[in-house]
Amino acid sequence: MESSEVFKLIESKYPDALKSIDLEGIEQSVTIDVNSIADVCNYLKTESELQFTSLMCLSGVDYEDKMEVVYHLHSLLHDHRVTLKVELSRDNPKLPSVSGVWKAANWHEREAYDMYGIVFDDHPDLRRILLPDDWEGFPLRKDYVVAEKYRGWTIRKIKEGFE
Amino acid sequence: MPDLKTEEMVVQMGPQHPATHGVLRLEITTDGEIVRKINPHIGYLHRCFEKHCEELNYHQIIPFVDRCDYLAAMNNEHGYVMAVEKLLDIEIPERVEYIRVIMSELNRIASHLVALGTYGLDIGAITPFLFTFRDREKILDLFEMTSGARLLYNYIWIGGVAFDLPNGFVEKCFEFIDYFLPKLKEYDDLLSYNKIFIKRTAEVAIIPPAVAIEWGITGPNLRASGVDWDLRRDEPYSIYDKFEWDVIVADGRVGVLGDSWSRYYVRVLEMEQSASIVKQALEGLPSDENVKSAVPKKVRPKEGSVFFRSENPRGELGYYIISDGSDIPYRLKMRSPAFCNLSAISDVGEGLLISDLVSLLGSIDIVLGEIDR
Amino acid sequence: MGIIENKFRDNVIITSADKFMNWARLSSLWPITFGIACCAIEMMATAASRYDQDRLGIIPRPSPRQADLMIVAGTVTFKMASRIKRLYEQMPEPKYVIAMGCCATSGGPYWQHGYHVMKGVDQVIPVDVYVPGCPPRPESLLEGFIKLQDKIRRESIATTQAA
Amino acid sequence: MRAYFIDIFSGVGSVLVGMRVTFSHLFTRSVTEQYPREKIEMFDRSRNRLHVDIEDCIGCYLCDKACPVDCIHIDTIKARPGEDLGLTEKYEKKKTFVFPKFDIDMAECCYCGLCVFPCPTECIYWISDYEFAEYDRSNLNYHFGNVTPEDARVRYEEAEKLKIQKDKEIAAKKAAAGTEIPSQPKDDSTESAE
Amino acid sequence: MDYFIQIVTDLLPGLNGLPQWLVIPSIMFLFGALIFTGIAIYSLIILWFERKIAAHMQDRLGPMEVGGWHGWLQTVADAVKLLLKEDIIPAVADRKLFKLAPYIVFLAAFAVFAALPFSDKIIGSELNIGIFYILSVSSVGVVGILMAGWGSNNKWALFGSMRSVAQFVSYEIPIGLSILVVVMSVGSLSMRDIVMAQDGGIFNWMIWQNAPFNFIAFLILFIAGTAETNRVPFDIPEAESELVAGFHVEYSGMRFSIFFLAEYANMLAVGIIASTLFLGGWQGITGASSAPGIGLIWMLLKGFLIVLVMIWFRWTLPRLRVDQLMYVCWKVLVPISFFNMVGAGIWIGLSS
Repeated sequence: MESSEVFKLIESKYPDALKSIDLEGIEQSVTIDVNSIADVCNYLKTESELQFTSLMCLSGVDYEDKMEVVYHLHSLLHDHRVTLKVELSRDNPKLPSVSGVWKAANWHEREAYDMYGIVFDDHPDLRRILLPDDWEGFPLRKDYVVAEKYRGWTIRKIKEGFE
Repeated sequence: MPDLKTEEMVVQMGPQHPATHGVLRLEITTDGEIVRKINPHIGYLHRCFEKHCEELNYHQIIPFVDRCDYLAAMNNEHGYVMAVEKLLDIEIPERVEYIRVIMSELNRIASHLVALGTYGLDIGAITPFLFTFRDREKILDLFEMTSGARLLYNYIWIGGVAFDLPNGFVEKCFEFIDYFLPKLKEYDDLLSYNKIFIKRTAEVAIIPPAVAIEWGITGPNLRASGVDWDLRRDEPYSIYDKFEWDVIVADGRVGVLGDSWSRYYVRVLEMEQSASIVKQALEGLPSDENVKSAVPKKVRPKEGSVFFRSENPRGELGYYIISDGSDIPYRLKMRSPAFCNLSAISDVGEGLLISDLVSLLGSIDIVLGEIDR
Repeated sequence: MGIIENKFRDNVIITSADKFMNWARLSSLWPITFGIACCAIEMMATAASRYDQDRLGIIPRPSPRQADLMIVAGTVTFKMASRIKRLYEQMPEPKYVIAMGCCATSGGPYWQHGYHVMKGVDQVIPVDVYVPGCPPRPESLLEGFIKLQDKIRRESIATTQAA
Repeated sequence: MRAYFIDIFSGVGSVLVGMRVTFSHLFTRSVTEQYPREKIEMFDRSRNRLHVDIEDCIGCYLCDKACPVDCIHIDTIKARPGEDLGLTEKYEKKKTFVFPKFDIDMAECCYCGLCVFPCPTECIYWISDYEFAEYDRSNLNYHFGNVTPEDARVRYEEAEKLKIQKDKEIAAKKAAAGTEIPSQPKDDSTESAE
Repeated sequence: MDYFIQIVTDLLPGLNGLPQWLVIPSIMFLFGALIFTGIAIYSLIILWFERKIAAHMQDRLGPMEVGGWHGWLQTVADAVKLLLKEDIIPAVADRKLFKLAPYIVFLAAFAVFAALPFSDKIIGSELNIGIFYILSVSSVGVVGILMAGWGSNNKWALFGSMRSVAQFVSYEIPIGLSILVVVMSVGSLSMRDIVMAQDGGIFNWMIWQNAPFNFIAFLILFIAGTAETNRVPFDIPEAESELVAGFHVEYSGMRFSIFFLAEYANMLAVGIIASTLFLGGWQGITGASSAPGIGLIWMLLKGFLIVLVMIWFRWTLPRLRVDQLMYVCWKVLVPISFFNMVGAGIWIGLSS
């Protein structure tokens, strides 16, 4: 069933949770309010005719003014897909974790935290997954400046004699 | 005699361990031989792929996409290139589609061969590893003949392919398929139906279908748990719907659905299916079309985002590309299949013996380049 | 390297002892099974039937204690660097290092934007032979072995190796 | 009880089947190519090492722009006004630059071949030499420049003098033209246009 | 042994003047040294042979470049290199245990050769309880491996040595039971008598005697022997892919080569025991031959053949898990060898 119908269903169930719907473009997506994302996802997963049982991808995105978390869901049973977005402030991005709904989200959220600093509350163990634990800064942010040294090794390679 | 003080021991199956298929550290708390808790540490091969995608233009990202899953570089390129083409929505010549399917399926066979060989090593049989790599060399020759490289090709471009097939490729490919199919029988004799191998892998580390879907496991591991889901058939991209082949779902021939043996054997049968796809594609290959006709000079997709998934030998490889109109992607997120397949190990691996944990790790066939990106 | 350090010019005892010991060392180089990334697959292909490094007497050994050659095959990241240092120190003394592939030689394709990539493994351990290529063909790795063997041939017990 | 015996017999049976396979392989020919003795000849497209015919290069920087890793470093000097550098052999294009520095750092190159395609005079191409392992990392950086360092220094000074001279003329013209400022002639300084 | 002493005293007449208490022990020492060099040379040859067979089984060439034709000097180079390596004893290791372990493991493998009859005259010591002595001495190896595992204070080594203790202890029983079958039909424990009983051509070899029972006993002895020497499919103590390198993970250089030597000495010992008990020891195909050298050659040939089958095992079969190892021993080998012994007993009772 088309994602627009899914959006209507979400709107009917959670009227205040829906912030905006974007239907044109290749990918139709709907923006969900921050603190009701967990219930919407739970609803999408457990609702009999929706059955979004598999979270395909959870990615963090950094725009100049806001931070965004994008959920791509897919139902194996009914074979339809939907894209949810959640907008967060840039300086302290926080949102409830969905690892309770899908276990696959556990590592994806840890990666989003590692790369963007997006904090997912009541996540089982939110710590860095890819970078070493004593790494400062969140690399994929647009305003990330690479540190000069890490434990004595120079990070940025100054091409001596080439320039 | 006071009862002996027994406590659990934390063992680091460290970044350098023959069974971890690369640089993965498993922090295992063991009670004797039985594994109580697993805490996987990844990131030892984090090569900042997504940061590179925000600095290089669409053409220049292809060599870096190869290096993510270095065992199935063609499939990675194919997925990435189709995602960008969906963003640009340009038309591709028929011959290019056929060449891409041939290359992807050959690379699937090569990647499964490595998976089988290293899995044999984990269980202790050394000879299958040498046999699978001997047969894989023949595929690498085919790849080097067309693209020039053995492992990381940069061959499938946005809108076309780098070179047309060299003359003599089609005959050599047929020759390879006729050479390869009887070899599968040899693997069966040597490893698949070997009693010790069956004892070591059947009914070991069983992943039920619900747990598989819950953890986002995809690809051969999901089909081995009995879920009949293959992107090439259920969400047909490229020209996979033109060929008849069947999706291999484990039938519990030996042991139970979802155990290590069925994960292993699904890959053996899948190689057969891939060989038949390559054969059908070679027969139907349209000729004399310029393969680089649709390659755009400057790739500047309009504003917007796309999420495209393709079937990688390890599972469902997704690309989420957000473009802001310039020739450099604003954000590229790669949903790597091995990342989700590995995340299930902390849940499935509990209660196993150490040798079974090694068998589980070998059967889910992880590649660290793709997990750490 | 011992009490007879730089005390002797080349006389017949030292040179023949050198020749014999160097011959023994170079004809049985045992690398650790220690692959990091794509170059590890080419290292396995060199061990496989078509190129067969066993012809030169090279058997991969799992434990660093029994190995005397470390092939750094793949991208060295900062999180991995301390592990490599420890592995290198665990190896018994006459030990050699081959930096296989551009990533181990100088950070390779990741030298510019790779914030987590070590720009060349020689910041961590001394390297004897650099094998370029991304990934290098099995023949290039075999040629790297031969170059290393030439280097061992020129060693002498009476003088410390040239740095 | 029956399963117990079937288990043993099928076990022994499969062990013997496996041993038959390996025994039969004792007599099949080995597929090894003994590298140092017999060197297999390369496919013509195989990408082993980059080489540049500097004589054909027209200094268009296209390969430098196409390289995803920026491992090609080119430094060009415009030819002296009167000097005629002749034509490139292949494509009869007028050569206008001299190269004090044309380095390809093979230790950073990712061997992807993106630089070979855009070259108009096809002067950068792959050669089938894969035996260039080194003891010292710096000589993995291949220099293809065709001008000796002193000659380069001489040409730099000339270019410098030329530039100062041109600036003086512009300043003089501007001073002469008084208030209205003529449009700045596009001085395509082709110093190291990175 | 007295034949050997007699040969030596003939060769060196000057020895008669020296007191007996000096001459005999020195000749015994000479015999021991001869056996030691024999084992060392044999294991160098068999190691090279194993790498060549493994290579050809895998369609590749094996050692070629070292030392001329087909790399025949390869294992010599390996041995010399191992001797030249730095000798690392981990700081946290228990030094005494760590240093002593390889020698105890080698001692166990080496002591077995004292009682093995190489030919009718060349025999270490004609014990009338030969086979009993061999069984008891070979189980000292377990202590060495346990010391190695515990001494190197490394988790993987600990796992490896725990597994090897379980394996050794449990596989002693099938070996013992299958040897009993032979001892019953021969009636004496001494190795010479066992070989003498198999005199006269290939059809009097013990393996064909009392129909199926001896053949099954031979198979069980062979399988349990592979388990004793930690060879695939029972090489769990040094399982490369699971426990990095099992109990000898912390050993480098000289000590590691002694472990290697002990493993190959053990393999040869199992080969010779199996051929003495079942394949007629130094008896040729057509019965015992008079010339002393021929017996020795026959004996080594049979031992070599059995070692070849063990090598063939290694490059075909995967590895068993620890609990399956125990299952195979206690649920399969022990009951079968027990009923086999009872059957053989009844058969001997009836036929005598």
